[in-house]
Amino acid sequence: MEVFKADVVIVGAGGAGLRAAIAVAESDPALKIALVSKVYPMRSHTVAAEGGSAGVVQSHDSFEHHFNDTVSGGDWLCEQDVVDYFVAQCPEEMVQLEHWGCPWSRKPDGHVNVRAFGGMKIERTWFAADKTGFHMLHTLFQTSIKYPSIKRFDEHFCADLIVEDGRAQGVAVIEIASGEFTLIEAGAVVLATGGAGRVFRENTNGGIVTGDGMAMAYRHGVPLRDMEFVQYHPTCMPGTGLLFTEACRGEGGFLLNKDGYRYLQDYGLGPAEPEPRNKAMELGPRDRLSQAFWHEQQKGRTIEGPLGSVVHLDLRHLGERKLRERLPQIYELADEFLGVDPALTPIPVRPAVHYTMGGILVDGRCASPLPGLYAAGECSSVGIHGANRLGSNSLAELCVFGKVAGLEAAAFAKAAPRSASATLLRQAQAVEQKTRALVTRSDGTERIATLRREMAATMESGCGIYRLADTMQAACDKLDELRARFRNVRIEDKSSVWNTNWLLAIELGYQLDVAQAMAYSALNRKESRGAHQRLDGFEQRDDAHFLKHSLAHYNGEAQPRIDYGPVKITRSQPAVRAYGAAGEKAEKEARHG
Amino acid sequence: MARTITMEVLRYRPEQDAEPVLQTYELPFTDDMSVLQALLHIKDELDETLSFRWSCRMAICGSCGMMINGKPALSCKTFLRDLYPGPVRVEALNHFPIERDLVVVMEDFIDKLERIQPYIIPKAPRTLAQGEYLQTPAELEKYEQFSSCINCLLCYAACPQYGLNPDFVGPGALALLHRYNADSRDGGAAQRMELVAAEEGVFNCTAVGYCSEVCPKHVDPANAVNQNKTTAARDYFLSFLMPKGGKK
Amino acid sequence: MKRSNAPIFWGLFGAGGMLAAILGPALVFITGIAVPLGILLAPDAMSYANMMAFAQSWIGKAFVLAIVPLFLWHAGHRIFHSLHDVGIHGGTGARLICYGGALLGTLITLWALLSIGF
Amino acid sequence: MSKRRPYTRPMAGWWRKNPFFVEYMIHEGTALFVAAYGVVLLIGLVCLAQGEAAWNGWLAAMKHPLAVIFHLAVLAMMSYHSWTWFKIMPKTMPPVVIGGKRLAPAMITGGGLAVTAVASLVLLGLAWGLTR
Ligand SMILES: Cc1cc2nc3c(=O)[nH]c(=O)nc-3n(C[C@H](O)[C@H](O)[C@H](O)COP(=O)(O)OP(=O)(O)OC[C@H]3O[C@@H](n4cnc5c(N)ncnc54)[C@H](O)[C@@H]3O)c2cc1C
Ligand code: SF4
Ligand code: F3S
Ligand code: FES
Repeated sequence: MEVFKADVVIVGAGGAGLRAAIAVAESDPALKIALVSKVYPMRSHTVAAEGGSAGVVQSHDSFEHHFNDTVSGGDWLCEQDVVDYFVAQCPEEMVQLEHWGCPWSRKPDGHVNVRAFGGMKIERTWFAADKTGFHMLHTLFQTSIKYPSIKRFDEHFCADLIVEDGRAQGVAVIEIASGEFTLIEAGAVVLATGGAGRVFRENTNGGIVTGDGMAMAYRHGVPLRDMEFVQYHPTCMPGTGLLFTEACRGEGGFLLNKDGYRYLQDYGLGPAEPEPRNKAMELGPRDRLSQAFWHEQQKGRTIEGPLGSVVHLDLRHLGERKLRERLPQIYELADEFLGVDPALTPIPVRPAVHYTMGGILVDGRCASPLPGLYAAGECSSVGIHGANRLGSNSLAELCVFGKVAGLEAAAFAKAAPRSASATLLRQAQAVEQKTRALVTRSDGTERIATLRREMAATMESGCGIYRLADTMQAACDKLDELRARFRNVRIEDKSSVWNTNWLLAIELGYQLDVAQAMAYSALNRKESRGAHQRLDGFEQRDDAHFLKHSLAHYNGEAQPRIDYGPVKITRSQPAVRAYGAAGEKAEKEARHG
Repeated sequence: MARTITMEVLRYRPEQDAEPVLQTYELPFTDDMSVLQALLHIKDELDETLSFRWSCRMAICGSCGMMINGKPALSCKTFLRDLYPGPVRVEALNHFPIERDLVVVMEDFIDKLERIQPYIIPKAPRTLAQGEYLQTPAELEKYEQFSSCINCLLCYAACPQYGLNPDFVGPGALALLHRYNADSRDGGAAQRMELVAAEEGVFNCTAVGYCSEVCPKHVDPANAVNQNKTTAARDYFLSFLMPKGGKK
Repeated sequence: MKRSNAPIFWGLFGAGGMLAAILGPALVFITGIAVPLGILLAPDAMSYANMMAFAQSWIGKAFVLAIVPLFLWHAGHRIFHSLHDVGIHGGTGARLICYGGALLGTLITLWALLSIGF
Repeated sequence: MSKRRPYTRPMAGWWRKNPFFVEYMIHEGTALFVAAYGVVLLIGLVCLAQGEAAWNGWLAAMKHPLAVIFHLAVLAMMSYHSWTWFKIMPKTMPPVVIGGKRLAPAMITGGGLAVTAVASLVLLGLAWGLTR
């Protein structure tokens, strides 16, 4: 087995991983960085983000506003001290990206432009047309090329962490092109492997978003926090789940039911006005909008299509010119994938799974409870999203906490003692053996595609927009069964070169573990909060019992153990989450009272 | 009755095939199916051993480029309805060595990307405290189109000059090089000129133009390459007028 | 990295291509069709006297010097690349024929224009 | 030991496999006609330098039916060269911005063809006027 000795190894080269790598490289050029990614960095799913990234810039805006929007948006399940740090760092990180070349959209005077986004009181979403994630990712990737100390392992699949002497000390990776293993030794490991949306059926995520890092950390005893909170995005393409960005609504798009009625006004988000108003109607938060869809569907007011019920995203009144300028990619998506010209016809949309709020438990400095292991980005739970993430906070998170994770890992790596290489190698060889056994065994009978399909259908029915104890229980039982069946999986492809059959099997193993953590965390949260909404007697938020983070602990072949951790409240006490006119009223009262 | 469509996929498994061979699959056809979805169907239901790259499904990650009926295209935004009744032939991207099945070796491109210095070399350095550089929408427009390259390599598969001479830096990387040169914040054009004007640089291009024809993101790489011929030529002749350090 | 000397040839190619694109068709029509067939233009339009007068004038000399060599350079460069395109990477041989031919043509043009006198 | 064994496909006959490339080869092929025409003019020039008899010989040769047919072919290819030259032009030049708007490719191609048309008329007019 080949061995590469690094100071810091970063798994994942999406926005978070790249930002971390650059932070390490800038902090000390002598540190050797290994940057591992199962796809070429620019293929990472950050590339798909459309709408924008948050950062306070306008003079009538403030960190306090951004803080309040984030904490209330997260239904008070946020670590408020971490949110404070986050909102204060966002603008600087956005400017940093600007200096690195990110083509932010501009105002006529040359300053960066910002747009409105769901749940945000004031426009503070930086954007690069409707390809913000794409531009951020390419900017970060291309900038990372400047640093010779970053050694990339592109198309290398991380099979496991190497934990020795109670510390994360490296990773074992598979070179996809050859199927050969490499041990990367390091003083610290950063996980930046992204979300896990693919455990659901209809989702906005790329094929690679399979929760690998979450599962790896989890299997090594690091709890997964708040996994029951999975965000549905209200405006996705039926069937494929592809996303129509929230910016469609930020620019003034309407959501209409089958009667052409802006139904959101019936769900506490009104009044309906022709111009977009922040935190009202179509610019309400995603959980509320997805829930409203569900209710409309129950009332039979959605439009029935071949790929499920839909409502209409109406952009016609914006006109072709504005659409082409502000939402060019959306225009093309609708046109090419659906054959719908959004300037002439409303786009059929429905909610789909979009984002995993929970993730690897880390503190405000991105350190997990396992010494030497750090996490950043969607795979982590640093505590800023709570029970529901606000759009555009995630891209900003990648930069703010990618940097923190990199710096902290670098500092840790410098100080940490290293175990003997031979010990680490022995571990890596054990990983290799175990991973290869998936392929070499000949007695498996379970098909990967079948297991995956059953898992996704289970998650959709058990952990959807609204949840019930019995369907959640059924989902938990089914996932137990699927995990058992997975141990009997069959891999047809026995070759070494680019064996995606093998990699898909490993990913499925990761996904099943993550799905199980989600389902059990959901079942145990007996209240409704943010993206976790129940209809079985627990319709209300229950701060007395559940103003706390859930923690899922890995338990081998058995079910995960769920317990709870405290939520850091500094100055914002839980209150009613109100939007639209009601929200404004509540805010006024709070200010005067 | 459910309709079906035939796909002919170029297979190459280095551990068992001496050279690529076509394999035929018959699968159910629906109106909304992309070529990528068809391949995923094959992989899930018919043949687990077929390998190909994909991820985003929405024409932005650049993974899924392949030859579809002889033309370079993104499989996730090529729809079977436009190719019905088929058969549809799918092959690995031209001009790159095939690693396996539809997967090509793309290290050469990555290597070129690294050589074009694809990052801002500041004209006037600025600290974070000074805030953002000012850039008007008109200045943004000068390079924006070239910055939307998704590195899908379709243009390389389209460019015969790259096929004939793999040393040629090629359309995609040169478009990105031009993207930085054309950015009002950047002052690195002179530094990048060495590669533009080198033997592996822009003059390999004979203005075939097919690169821009197939580009799924309207980058127009042919334009970037050819604009730089003019710049390189100017620089070349100026270097005679001002022999030492004449580069400006 | 070795600097390419292509700008010289590419420049000549471009200039010749532009001239051929703008003036080529009309020239071919005049010299190859209209005058020989006596349509549109006087049959003696290209009489010895006329042409000598033209070739002895500065303007005429400049015109000829632009057209003939640049057409040859344009064509030579294109043909050189086309040979490469169809898989004949003649290297020095192809270079000699294509660019050597154009150079020879240029020299002959100069010689002819000089010997025609002023 | 790595089992990688990348396979490189041959390029032979590439230009026959795609209509776009066939067209490319044809427009590149116009160079043969430009070259031939350049040589015809060159020979004429040499004849002119050699005196009246040689020149008249050249003129006579130009009247030969085969010469005329050949020139018709050259005219066709030369015109095709013009068309393709201007068709590619938008791809080869820096964007032209007029009044804050980028000039459309069709305008550039059209502009080139218009220049050609005007130049052709001027050339014909001069030839007509000067030899009257
Ligand atoms: C369609 C869409 C639109 C969005 N729009 C917005 C928006 O407008 N604003 C906003 O703030 N957020 C948005 N988001 C959310 C945001 O884009 C993501 O949360 C964020 O990009 C995740 O970045 P990341 O760096 O954590 O992970 P990713 O970008 O997903 O990167 C993960 C990396 O980990 C690597 N990796 C994973 N597993 C392994 C393994 N086993 N071995 C090796 N490498 C591995 C991958 O190769 C990849 O490089 C959007 C998300 C989606 C899906
Ligand atoms: S220039 Fe276009 S075709 Fe070429 S890699 Fe970029 S996006 Fe793809
Ligand atoms: S196809 Fe190739 S030859 Fe030039 S115009 Fe495009 S790079
Ligand atoms: S799958 Fe991402 S571009 Fe096609």
